[in-house]
Amino acid sequence: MRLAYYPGCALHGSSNDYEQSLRACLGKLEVEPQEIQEWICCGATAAHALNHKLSIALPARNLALAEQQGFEDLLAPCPMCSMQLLKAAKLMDEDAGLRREISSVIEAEASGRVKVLNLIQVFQRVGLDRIKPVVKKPLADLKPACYYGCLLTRPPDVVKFDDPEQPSSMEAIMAVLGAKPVDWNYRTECCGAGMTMAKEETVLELSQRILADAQQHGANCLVTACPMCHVNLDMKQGDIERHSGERFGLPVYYLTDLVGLALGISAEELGIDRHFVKKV
Amino acid sequence: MSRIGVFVCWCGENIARTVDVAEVASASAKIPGVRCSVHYKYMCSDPGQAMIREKIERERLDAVVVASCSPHMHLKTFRKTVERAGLNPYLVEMANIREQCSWVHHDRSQATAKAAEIIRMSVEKVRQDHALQPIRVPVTRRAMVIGGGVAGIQAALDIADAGYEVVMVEREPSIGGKMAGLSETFPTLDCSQCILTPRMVEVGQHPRIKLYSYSEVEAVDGFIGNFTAKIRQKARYVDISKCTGCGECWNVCPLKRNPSEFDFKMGMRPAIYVPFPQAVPARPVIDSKTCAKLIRNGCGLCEKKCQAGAINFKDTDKVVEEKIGAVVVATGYQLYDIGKQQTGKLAGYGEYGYGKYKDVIDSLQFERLVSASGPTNGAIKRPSDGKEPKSVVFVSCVGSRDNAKGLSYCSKICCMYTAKHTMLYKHKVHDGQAHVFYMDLRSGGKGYEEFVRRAIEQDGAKYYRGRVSKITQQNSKLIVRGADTLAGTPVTIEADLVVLAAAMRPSPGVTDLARMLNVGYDEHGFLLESHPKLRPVETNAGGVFICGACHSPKDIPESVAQASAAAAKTQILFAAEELTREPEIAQINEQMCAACFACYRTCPYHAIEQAEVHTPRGVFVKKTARVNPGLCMGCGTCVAVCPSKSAELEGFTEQEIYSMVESLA
Amino acid sequence: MSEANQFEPKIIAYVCNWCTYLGADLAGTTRLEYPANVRIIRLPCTGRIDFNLLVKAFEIGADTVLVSGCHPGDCHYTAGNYHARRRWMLFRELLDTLGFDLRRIYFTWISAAEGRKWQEEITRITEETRKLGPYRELYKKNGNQNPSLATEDESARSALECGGLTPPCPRQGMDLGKEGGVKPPHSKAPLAQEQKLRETCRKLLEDGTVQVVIGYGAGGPVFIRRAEDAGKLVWNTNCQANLATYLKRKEIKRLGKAAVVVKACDERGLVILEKESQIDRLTLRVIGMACDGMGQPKCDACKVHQPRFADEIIGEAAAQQPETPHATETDALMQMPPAERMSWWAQEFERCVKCYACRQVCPLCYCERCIADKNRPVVIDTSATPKGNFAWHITRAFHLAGRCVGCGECTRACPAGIPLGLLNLTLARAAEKHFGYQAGMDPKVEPLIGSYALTDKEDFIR
Amino acid sequence: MVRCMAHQIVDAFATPTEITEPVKSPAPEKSSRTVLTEILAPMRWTDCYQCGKCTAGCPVAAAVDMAPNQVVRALQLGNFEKAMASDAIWACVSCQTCSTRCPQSVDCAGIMDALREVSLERGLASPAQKTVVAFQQAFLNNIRRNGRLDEIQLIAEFKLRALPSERSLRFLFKDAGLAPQLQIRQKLHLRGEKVKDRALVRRIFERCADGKNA
Repeated sequence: MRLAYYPGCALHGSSNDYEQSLRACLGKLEVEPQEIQEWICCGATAAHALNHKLSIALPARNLALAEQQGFEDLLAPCPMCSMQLLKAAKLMDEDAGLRREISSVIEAEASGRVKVLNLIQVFQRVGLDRIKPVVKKPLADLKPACYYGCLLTRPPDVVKFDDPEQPSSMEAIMAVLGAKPVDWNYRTECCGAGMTMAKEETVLELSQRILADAQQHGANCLVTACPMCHVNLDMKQGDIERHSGERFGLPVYYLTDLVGLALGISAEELGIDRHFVKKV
Repeated sequence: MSRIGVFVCWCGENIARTVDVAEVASASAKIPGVRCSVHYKYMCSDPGQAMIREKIERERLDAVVVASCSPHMHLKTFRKTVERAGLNPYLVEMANIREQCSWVHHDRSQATAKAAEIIRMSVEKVRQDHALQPIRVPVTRRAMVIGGGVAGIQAALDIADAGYEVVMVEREPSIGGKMAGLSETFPTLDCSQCILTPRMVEVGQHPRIKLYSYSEVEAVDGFIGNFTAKIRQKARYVDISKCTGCGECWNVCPLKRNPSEFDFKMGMRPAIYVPFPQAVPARPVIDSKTCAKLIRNGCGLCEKKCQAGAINFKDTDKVVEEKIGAVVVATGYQLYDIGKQQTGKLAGYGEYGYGKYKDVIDSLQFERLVSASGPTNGAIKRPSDGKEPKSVVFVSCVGSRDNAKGLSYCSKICCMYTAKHTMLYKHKVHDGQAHVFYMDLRSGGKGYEEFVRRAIEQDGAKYYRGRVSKITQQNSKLIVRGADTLAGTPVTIEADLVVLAAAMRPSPGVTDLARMLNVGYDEHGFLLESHPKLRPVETNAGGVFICGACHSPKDIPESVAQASAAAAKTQILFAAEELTREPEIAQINEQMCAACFACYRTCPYHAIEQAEVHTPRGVFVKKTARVNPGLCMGCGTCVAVCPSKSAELEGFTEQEIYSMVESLA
Repeated sequence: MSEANQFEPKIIAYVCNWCTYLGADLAGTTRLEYPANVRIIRLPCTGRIDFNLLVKAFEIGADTVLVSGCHPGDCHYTAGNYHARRRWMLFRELLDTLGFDLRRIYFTWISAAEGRKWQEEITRITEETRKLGPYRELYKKNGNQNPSLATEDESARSALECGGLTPPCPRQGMDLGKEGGVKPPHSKAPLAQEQKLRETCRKLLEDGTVQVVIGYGAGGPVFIRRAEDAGKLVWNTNCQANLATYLKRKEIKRLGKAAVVVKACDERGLVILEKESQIDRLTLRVIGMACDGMGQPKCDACKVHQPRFADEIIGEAAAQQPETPHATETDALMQMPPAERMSWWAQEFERCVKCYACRQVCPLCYCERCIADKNRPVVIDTSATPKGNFAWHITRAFHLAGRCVGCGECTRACPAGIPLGLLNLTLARAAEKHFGYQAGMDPKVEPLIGSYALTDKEDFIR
Repeated sequence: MVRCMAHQIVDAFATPTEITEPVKSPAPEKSSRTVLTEILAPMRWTDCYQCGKCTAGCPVAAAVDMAPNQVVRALQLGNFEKAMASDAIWACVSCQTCSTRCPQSVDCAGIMDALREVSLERGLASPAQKTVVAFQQAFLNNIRRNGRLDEIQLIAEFKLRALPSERSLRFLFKDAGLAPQLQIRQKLHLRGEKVKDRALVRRIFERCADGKNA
């Protein structure tokens, strides 16, 4: 499957372990994500918080690039990025005038031909029925709490993916891998996302709730498809434990980690050893 | 008409002050064909009317123009007058020289001139008038009531007690509808079944009520006073004429664990069952989807056990025909299905976990939970573990007043029954706490506001003004995250049980029925009355009346009141052997009709049918439009759209109107 | 009544019995004075109003006409006013094109409670009419003598000329053959088309599927009844006539089951005829011929080239959408001031001899007895005077509102060469503008007249 | 529906001090009200009937000065300045829960964005929120400079911008402790990535800044 790849800043920054895992895992499934040349940041929370137009222009630029470089599908593993891309595409589809205006801003046109996919959609594209047979090491002892975060399913009219209230697509993948996903409540609650730096205590509180709920519902790890969530839940887990006085020790995996493991890729290849919380 | 009489009225000073009646009268006398033209102080007075009659007889007048007030005032009066003088009442025209002349103009000369012209117009019209006979339509004095809920029951009994036959059609195996399942009713807290079941028995035993339970209306054709209804009796597999309702069969049935429709899945029932003990008819029905005999020819115990030999596994649907003269629609409501995606934008409420968490139930399920005849015999036990809930959260407006994934309207009764629920709960669980999330408290109605206050002040229900955003489960608790907009803060409540007051929607299939009956319905599927103020239970289909929640969300008192109203309307229709209608209706000149059926498409009353002309020997000649005098209301829209003017409207014929216009040349 | 030196307008009001008439009564009971110029004609409902009545009113010398009924939603008969509203939206466009002075026609809603509104409206209307003066321009010829003519109208005129709207020569368009020489219509492989056509018809006649084939012959329409005659059928740029029109003829009906040869444009007519239960598609065989146009002026406004509903479709049309000069013509016409527009039409109609060829040739004019031949009452003045001509052409055009499929036969058939098609086109454009409706395009949509929408706009209310 | 914003922001980027001390905008030709109402139009804030579902679902509502529904209410009452000066709009984590569940389809999250944008432009941003503001701006600035995010630079600039409001050395070195941890995991890139055509990126920012299209 030929696929444009928009890593976004996170995967080329402190979350490069996500990229490592992603490449290893998808490679095994003959999916070759090709990085868009000259891609720029999507603007993330900052842009849509401070400058609406910019929050359309930046993603639009990347869509245009993907189009110029002849891609039909674009994988944006970071939900924030994919949401921003989708939002820009949607707004421009609804308003031709806006498309013209933005085109002149970004000195290129995004006709809206490129289809933006999140990580889960890529796996669905590959087909769970095609993944099932190649599972080498079923994750029988794994009871993951599938954590979607806010932006994978929200806003529904933009991302148009799964059920925003009771999503199930990640569980479906887990089931294929032989893991036993737990039924829990905080699938789509927010971890504090972009506030990691700016409002640390918010992040600590929100993330603590998530870890607590996961633990209460018998999860022995979390799985996510979002670099920010991973940072907040994995890197910050120590702080969270210190802050709340609870002990969690829940390893937090990227979706690709678990798929990778099941397909028989080593933890090292996937960069799992680079996570903060280790498997107990 | 060559012997027209013109009668100019002074109306005391009212007309005479500004209109020179004498001059007007003499002017009118000069109009060709006017035989006599007189003026008098009060034409509507007895001497005035006597004068008209006397002139008609002496001058052998063949048409009359009364120049006085508005026809809306006195046309009927003068029609009677001339009728008594032996003249056809439709040969009278009124020239409105009061409301539309003398009262609105001061300049005497102008008013007089105008009056003269108005009279000339009327003379020209009356010249073209036809003698008309009132239309008589035979009436089958027999009503069909669709739906056996409280509204249907009330309507049926009222009509039957008035002495007319009633055919009642109920979709479920028993009548009683939603009310039969309710626990106690606001604002009096009297037991629902105690007041309803006697009425149900009455229906069952009434000599003039023919009950088709477990049946559905399949087709209705005909028109006011003369309908024919096809009714499908669904296969019941029990011959109710033989069955004694002893209960041996359902006791012996091995398949006892099927979710009970009547208990809204809160309880179980066998494969052969009566929905509830006081059912009418108290005869069982076999659920063909679960019965082992019917699925794979196994079991059959009930058949062996039944002394009466009433079990008949070979039973099939039967379609019967009934002739009726009027239809009362009382098909009631269903609840918004909170769990799942429904038609259109009704997306369901995933965030509330209804259907996911056992202890999140809807209001009707709670009714069964507190009902003495319910699956728990009135003990409040939560579905998951049968424990007594110590903290219950009630959420109103679930699906109501929600433009995003619900319905725009207010379901009207939720505020009241939620208050009721908190009371019933408190009365049974004294140490329990009821919490209510509401948006507004709508308690208009006799004793309603007091009732809600009682729930709060005496039974200590905690009310929070705000919606609930998410319900989750932790251990065995339900975590309800709502808002208290009065305090301006989010609220989180640990509940043992959550009751969602789901929106009221019209019953499934009601729109199909509406199309069958030519009754209109709104975007939500609620049936349309023909006038929101003045004709609240009539519909635009003559002889079809509506009552209860099929019209809009309603509580019991309203439904019953409306049902009686519908019954009264039905009785008015039945009071006469045949119904007489104003003859000022449309006709089609069938020779000239080109059968384009523009009129057929336009008629708001479906009064025009596509017919065929045959020779006396029955040879097909041509297609034609034909007016059903029973349905036509005389709006004349058909005339306007008829290219060849083969459609005519009596009382407002082309000839009459053109003559009037031309008289103004 | 206008003996006073001041002009006293004559105002005729067609009002509904349940709202506006009662509103006027209320004005009386509350003694609200207003000018005495209005004459009220009471009708049961605005839905009853046939807009010929407006024309009639002007004929008998009304200076202003008012139509008023219940507010939308209040109709005593639930929908009459909606139907009236929709018809009026179309009719006013027609009057506008014909150059009627729309300032003299008022359409409004007045409820039984709005006595005061009635008073205000009548006062206002009377005042405004006084300002406008008497309406005598009606049907006056050669408008250049019309004082209201300013110089800038000359430009309009010239625009009109380029629009090709100079009174066309009689029988224009009838004999394209001579002008261009008979050419096969420029669709792919026309001769093959003709062959295929003949074979198809031969088969149909042989196996007795039909008794007669209505098609084009060298010298005009032919009615083939024997298989061996199928060779007489032709397919070339002379095949302009819309043969659907013969389906309404009794003598043709008598010939038994028929097959008819249609172009995509004619086919639209069949859609209408079926909706109006004039043909039975089960018995009728339809042979659709793809065509890329038969030439000017008939086909220049045509949008359909490939038959869609025919039983047999022969050939394939190139998918190109030609420009529509008609449009520019109408636009040029609309640039004139109304009075002059009317004079222009008067000039055109002057040549009308009431031969009713337009009626005869129109596939959608099939009444058993045409309203024009009805004499009680005389809705349309039968004389060939301006009055009679306008009355007839207004009626004809409006009876085709939302039905005319623009086959242009009327224009083609008119021996006086009156561009009747323009009137139909106006209505067709109005239908599309206001209701996005195109006659005969989609069998599924409700006919325009006889249906209504709550969303129909009523910007005509002043 | 596109919103463009006034010059102040970009100037702000140039010199940190200017925004940490709220910019007093020279008497705006358009009152913040008109600008706002234009920007807010598509968010349907007038439709809000104060059911509070936004507040109920908001992860941070408990901790802020104004609940989401109160912010919207303030707008409805014409109290725009109050809304713009609130901490709530900066506490918002943009999780979209409110917008997703609103029964009146009010785009609450969108409103928060709009309020942030304009409050900054008008210099009304709550002083208590300078840290957040600083971070967001540092973030954008960083992108503006490199086209992509350079985390080290970001942290550095953010700390510098925010220091005046935080006023503590602890804050300055809070996250420093993480550095070695990150280092071990090769998650620390001392030299961040840059796109080649950084001029273009700057042009995009300029155009979005003053709304004029080249």
